[in-house]
Amino acid sequence: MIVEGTYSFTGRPQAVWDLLLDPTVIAKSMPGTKELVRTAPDRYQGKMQVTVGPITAAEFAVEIALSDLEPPQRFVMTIDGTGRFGFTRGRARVDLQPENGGTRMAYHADLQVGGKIASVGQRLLDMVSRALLRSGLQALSRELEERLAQDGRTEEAG
Amino acid sequence: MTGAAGWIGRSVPRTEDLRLLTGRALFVDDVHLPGLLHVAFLRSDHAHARLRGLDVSAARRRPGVVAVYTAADLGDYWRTGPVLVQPVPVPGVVFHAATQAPLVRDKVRHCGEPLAMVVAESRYVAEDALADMVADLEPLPAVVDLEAALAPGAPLVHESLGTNLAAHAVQRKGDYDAARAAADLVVSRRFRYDRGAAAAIENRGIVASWDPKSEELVVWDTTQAPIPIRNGLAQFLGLRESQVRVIAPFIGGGFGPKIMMYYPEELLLPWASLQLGRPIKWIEDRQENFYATTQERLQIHDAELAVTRDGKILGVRDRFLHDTGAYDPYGLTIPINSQCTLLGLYDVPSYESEFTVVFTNRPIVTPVRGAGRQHGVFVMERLLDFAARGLGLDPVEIRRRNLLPPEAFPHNHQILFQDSAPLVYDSGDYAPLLERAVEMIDYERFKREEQPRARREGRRLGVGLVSYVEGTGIGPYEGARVTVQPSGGVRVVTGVGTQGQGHFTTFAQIVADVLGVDVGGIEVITGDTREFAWGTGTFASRGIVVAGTACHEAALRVRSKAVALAAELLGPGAQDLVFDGGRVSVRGSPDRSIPLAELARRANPLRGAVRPGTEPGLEATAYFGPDRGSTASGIHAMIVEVDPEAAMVAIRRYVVVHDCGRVINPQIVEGQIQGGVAHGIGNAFYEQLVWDENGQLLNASLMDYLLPTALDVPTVEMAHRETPSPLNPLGVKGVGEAGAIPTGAAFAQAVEDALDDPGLEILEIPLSPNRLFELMQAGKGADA
Amino acid sequence: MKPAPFDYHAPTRLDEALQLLAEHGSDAKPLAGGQSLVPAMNFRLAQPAVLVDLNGVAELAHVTWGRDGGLRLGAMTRQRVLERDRLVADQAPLLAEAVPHIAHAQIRNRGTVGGSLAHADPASELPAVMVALGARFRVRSLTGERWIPAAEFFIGLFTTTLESGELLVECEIPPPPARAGWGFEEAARRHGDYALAGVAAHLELADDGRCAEARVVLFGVGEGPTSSPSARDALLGEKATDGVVGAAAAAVAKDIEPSSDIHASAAYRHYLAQVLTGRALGRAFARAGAVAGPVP
Amino acid sequence: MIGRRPVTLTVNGQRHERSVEPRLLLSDFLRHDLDLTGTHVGCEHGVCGACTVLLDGHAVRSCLLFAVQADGRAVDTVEGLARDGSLHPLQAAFNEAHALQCGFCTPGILMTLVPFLHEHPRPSEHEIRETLSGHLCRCTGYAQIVEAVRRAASAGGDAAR
Repeated sequence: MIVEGTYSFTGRPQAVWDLLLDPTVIAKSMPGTKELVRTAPDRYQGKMQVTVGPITAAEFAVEIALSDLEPPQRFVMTIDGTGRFGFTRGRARVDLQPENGGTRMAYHADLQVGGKIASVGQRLLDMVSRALLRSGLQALSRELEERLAQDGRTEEAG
Repeated sequence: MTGAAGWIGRSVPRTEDLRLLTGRALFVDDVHLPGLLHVAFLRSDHAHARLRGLDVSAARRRPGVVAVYTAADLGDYWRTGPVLVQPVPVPGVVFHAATQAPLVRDKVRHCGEPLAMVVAESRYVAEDALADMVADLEPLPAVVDLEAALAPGAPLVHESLGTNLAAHAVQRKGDYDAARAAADLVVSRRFRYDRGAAAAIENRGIVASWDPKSEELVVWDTTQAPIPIRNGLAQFLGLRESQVRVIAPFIGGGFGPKIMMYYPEELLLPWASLQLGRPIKWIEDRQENFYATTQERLQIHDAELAVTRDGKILGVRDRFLHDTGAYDPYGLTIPINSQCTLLGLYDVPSYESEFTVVFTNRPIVTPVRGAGRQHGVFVMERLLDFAARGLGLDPVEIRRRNLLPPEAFPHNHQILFQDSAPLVYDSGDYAPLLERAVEMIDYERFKREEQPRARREGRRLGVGLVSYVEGTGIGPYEGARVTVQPSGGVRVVTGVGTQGQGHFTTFAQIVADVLGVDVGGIEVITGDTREFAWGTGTFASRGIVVAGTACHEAALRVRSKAVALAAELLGPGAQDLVFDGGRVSVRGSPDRSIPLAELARRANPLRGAVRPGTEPGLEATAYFGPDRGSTASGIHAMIVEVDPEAAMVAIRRYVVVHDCGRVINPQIVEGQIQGGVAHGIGNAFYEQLVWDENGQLLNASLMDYLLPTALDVPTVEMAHRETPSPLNPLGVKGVGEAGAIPTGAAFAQAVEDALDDPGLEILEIPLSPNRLFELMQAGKGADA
Repeated sequence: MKPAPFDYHAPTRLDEALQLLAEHGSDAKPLAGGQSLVPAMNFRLAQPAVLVDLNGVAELAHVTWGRDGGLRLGAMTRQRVLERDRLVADQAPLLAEAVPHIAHAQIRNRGTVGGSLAHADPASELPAVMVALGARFRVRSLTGERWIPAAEFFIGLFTTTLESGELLVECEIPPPPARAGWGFEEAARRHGDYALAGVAAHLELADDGRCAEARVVLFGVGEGPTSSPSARDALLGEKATDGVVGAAAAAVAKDIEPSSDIHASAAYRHYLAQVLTGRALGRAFARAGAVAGPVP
Repeated sequence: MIGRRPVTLTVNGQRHERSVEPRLLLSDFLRHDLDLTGTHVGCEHGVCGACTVLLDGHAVRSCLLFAVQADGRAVDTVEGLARDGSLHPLQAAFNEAHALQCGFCTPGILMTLVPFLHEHPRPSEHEIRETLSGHLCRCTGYAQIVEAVRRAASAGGDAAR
C-alpha cells in the first residue's frame, strides 16, 4: 500500500527536522504509541497499540530505523512492527523544502500490512491508514506550533 | 437390468434426509468422546519467510494447555507428504515434486502454513495459548505473479529445485501451424481465470482416538477418500492397516479439497492422540479454511483459434500458466483437465496445448468442482465468440457448424486424459442438445424481439449460449458388498465417502431393481474402512459410475445365488424367476414363491452338509473398474440484464440441457446441476480470492469472500437427454461437476451481448461490478 | 474463532448500566445487538475486558410518538422492529425503506438502532438516514444528559462524540413536513452486504414546488455519513427538472472522498455515488409530488 | 481467570441448568454442553447462517450470542421441530423437493423458515429468496429450497406450527 502526500508546516526546515527526529515527538505523533525509546542515534524501539472503533489490535512491538539522513532536508524511515494479529512493515521517504517562511514536507511511504488485520480488515485499511496519517500530521504541527510559540516566548524573555 | 419395481429413473425422495433434517446426522464435529482434547494451530502471517525461532514455553505453561508441538517435536515423523497422483505420462513431461510437511521446520511458503500445534482442554484455551507465542519470522520477497515467478532471478519457493517451474507438458494432435497457415481468420487473446475457494459450509475437521488397550486408532475425518487415508496413516504411524479405522461420517460438502490426502492436520491429530493416549479434536474454523484447505483456479491462457471463412475450426493453440501454490501434491490433474476439456463438443482437427505449472507463495492448489475443466471451456467458448464476431456469424451458428456428428463416436482426440488413458469420448449426440437449448431460451425471438424492445425501454438484456463436455467416471475402481440379511433387510456397503450427492438413495435404487426389493428396505453404508476396505474415493464425478456399477454387479451376484437356491426349493420348472416385493416367484405362478429373507436363512444352514464350494449367505462383493472415463456433455444458456449506469448484472433466465447418460434419480441429478450452476455463478461474478503483492490474502472471511445467495442464483430450467455410456452396464455418466463448468463462458458472452460495445471484451473470470465498470470506462475512452 | 475471556454484566436498569460503564471506564464495552462487536470478538480483533449487556434494560427499547409529532426510538429498539412498525412507516418512511438493506433478517432480529449508530461504521445505513432525517440523539451518563444533533454526532471512522461513560439512549426524529419527499439508494455486491456506496435523500418543497430544504447524505464513500452541501446548493430554490437532479447528483462528487477496497475502487465509488444520488433525488421529488406520475 | 456463571435456559421446551464461562458462544453451548449437535457452525462471524436458532421465537445467529445472554430465555433448535415421530411440514417438504444435499446448512435454514412462514403464510418467491439470502448453501443452488418452502406454505396452516 502506497501512502504519499505533502504537508505544510509553519516553521523552518531545521525546526521541523529537529521535531521529526525527537522520539518524544514521534511517540506523540504516531497514534497508539505507548512507549518509544532511542536505542541508537538512528534507531528507536517501542510499543504501539492502534485502536479503530471496536478493533483493538493487540500490542505491536515496533522498531524504527532512520537512514540516508541529510539534515535538514531528507531522511528515510523504516518501520517494522510485529504483533499477534499481524504485522506492518514499511519504508517512508521524507523530504523537507523551505516554503515561504515555512516548510513543505513531501512523504512517500510503501506500507505492508499482513496477518489478520489485512485478511479481515482490508475494507478499512485504506481509510484507517489515511485517518492515522492525518491525525499524526496534525499532532506534529500542533507540537511544532507549541515549540515555536515557546521559542518566541523565550526570545521575548531573553 | 431393471426389475419389475423400476426404481431406476424415478425421483425417489432421499432416504438419508430423515437424519439430516432432524439434526441426528453425525458430522465430524458432532463426535464427543470422554476426555476429548482440542487443538488450535499457530499459523504464519507471512507468505514467504525463514523461521528463525519459535518460543512456545509460555504457551506450554498456560493452565489448560496439555501439549504444544513444533516441527522439532515430531522427530522422525517430520516428513513431506507423497505425490498423490502420478503425472500423466505425456511424452517429454517435466514434473518437479514438492509436497507439504506437517509443521514448518525452516521455511514458510504460504500464509497460514502451520508453525505449531496447541492441544488443550478446550478450543477456547487452545486459542488463548496462540497469543502466548510469536514466531520469529524473517520475511522473504513473495512469489505471487505467475510470469514474474518464472523470470530469471525471481525469489524461489523451493530453493532446492532452483526454479519455480513445477511442471511443463505439451500435447499435440495434427499440424496446427499448417492449419493456421490455411486459416481465413485467426483470433488470439489472453485469458485469466482467477482463484477461488471451494467453501463447503462445513469446514474440515478431524477427531482421532487411540485406544492403548485395544491398540486401535479410530479417526473421524471430513474426507472424500477414507480408505487411502487409512492406508497412509497406518504407514505414517507404523501401524497395521487393521489397527486403523477411518470413518467419513456425514460430510458437509466436499467439492474437491476434502479429497486432498495427508493434510498436515490429518497426520498430526492421530500422531498426537498416540502421543497423549487421549482422543483429540480439531475443527478448522472459517479463517483457517481460507489458508489450510486447498483452493483452485488461477490460470493464464494465451490462446488462438484458426477458422475458415465459414466458421469451421481448423485448429487451436493454447499456452497457459497454472498456479499450483506452494506445493504440488496433486500432480498434473488440473492442467491436464483444462487441456483436454478445451476441445469440447467440437471437431478440432489440429491442437497444440502447452502448459507450465508454477509454484507461488499461495496455499496449495488441488481440484475444486470442475477441476480445471472450466478454464478450457472458457478459453474455447470465448475464442468461438470472437471468431463469430470476426466472421459476422451468430455465436450459436458457429457452434452448430463445428459439433462432432453422432457417427464420430467413440471419438479419439489423440491426447491423454487425467487417468493417463487416451482422451476418447465414449458416446454423445450433440446437435439435439444445442437445438433444445436454443428452443428453451427462445434464442431467435429474444434476438429478434425481446432484446430490441428492452433497448428501446433503455434496458440492456443479453443472451449467452455455450457448451461443455465433462470427462467423468474415471477408474481405477470401486467395490461394493451386497447382503440380504435373514431379517430380509438388504445391506449395501461401499468404500466411497459421500458429501451430499445422494449415494444412499441412488445406490439403493440400483440394488432395489436387481433384487426386487423396496428402496426403503435397503441400508447403504459408505465411508467406513471397517465396513469396506478397498477403494479410492469420491471425486471426478465418479461415484455413480464406478461405485454405482460395483453395487449393481454385487447385486447381480446375490441375485444369481438366490436364483440357484430358489430353483432348488421351488422345485422343477423353477428356472424363470421373478424378483419382486421381496419375494422370488416362478413366472406365471405366483403361488410358487419364497421370500428373500427365507432364502437368506436357507443360505446359512446350521446343520447338515452343503455342497463343496458353496458360499454361505445371500451375500456378494464385486468390483468395477472402467477402461476409461465416460464423457458427459451439455449446453448452458442464460439471459442477463446489465444496469449500465451502476455496472451491476442480474441473471434473468438460465437454461441447461445436459446428457449424463442414463439418469438414476432425476431429482438428484437436477440438484447436482442447479448446485453446480450456483457454484459457476459464484466463480463468474462473485468469488475471488484477492492477494496483495506480498502474498497476503485480503478476504479471508465470508464477509469479503462472496458466495452467491438465493437472490443471486435463478432457478435453472433443465432438460435431460440420455445417451447411455457403453463403458458400464448401467450406461451412466457422472454429473457432479457439470453445472459449474461452462457458467463463466455463458456469463461473459451474455454480458457482452447486453452491452453491445465491440470495444468491450470480457477475457477474465470473475467479473466484478468494479471490473465491469473499468472495462466500460476504458471502452468510453476508446470511443473518445 | 473463539472470543478471549471477558467479565460480563447484565444490568436491568439504565442507571445500573451507566454505573457499570463509569466504573470500568475504557475497559468496558456496552453490548447492544452484538452483530458487529461479537464477530470482531470471535476474530479476537476486539477484546474488551468487560461487557455491559444492555439487552436486559427494558426502558431502552421503545418506539413512541415524539413530543410534537415525529418519533422517539429507544436505543435498544431492534432493527427488525423498525422494519414493521406502522408508526415508523408513517413518521419516517425513509427509515422504514432503509432498514431492510441492513444485513439480513436474522441479523436485524438482534441488531439495534443505538448499537448501529454508536458503532458508526462508515458503510452503514442508519447514521446516514438519521442525518438526512435531521434526527437528534439523547445521550446519558452518570453525571447527566445531553442532546446531540445527528449531523454533529458522527466525527470519523467508527468515531462519535460520545464520551467514555456516555450511552446513546434515544433518537428523536422530527415529524415529516408537509411537502416532503425522500429517496434511498444503495449499491452492494449482494443483498445485505456492506454498501459500496449509498445515499439517503430528504427534500422539502415550498408551495410553489421549489426546493425549500434538501439533505443529501451519502455512506460508504468516506469515513462516516457524508452530507453534501454542494448537492444542497444545487437543489435549494429549484424546481424538479432532470437538469436540476443531474446537477445535484454531479455535485456530490465535490463532497466525498471515497477509499478503495477489494470490492470497489475509489473511482467506482465516486461514480456510483452520483448515479445513486440521481436516482434517490428522482424518487424524492416524485414522492414530494413535484413531478407527475408514479415514483420511479 | 473469570468465574463461571449459572444459566438456566429452556431449550425445545426443556429446562437446562448449567454453569458457563461468559465467553462461551451459544452455538458451542448448545452443541457441546447440551449435545444438541443439530445446530451447525460454519463461519462464527454471522454470515453463513448454519447456526441459526430461535431465541424467544426469533431467528438469530447462535454464534453471535453468548450463552449467558440466553439465561432465562427460550431457545428452539432443529431437534425440536419433529413432534412425536412425525416430521414438521417444512422438514417433509424439504425431503420431497430434494431441498438438501449435504444437509449441513439445512438446520439453520429450517429455523429461519419456521417463524417466516408464521408471518408469511403465502410468501412470494421474492420474499422466500430474501429470507433465504441470510443463509449460505453451497450444494443446492437454492432452487429446490424455494420449491420446498412453496410446498410447505401451500400445505397450509400447520406448516407454521
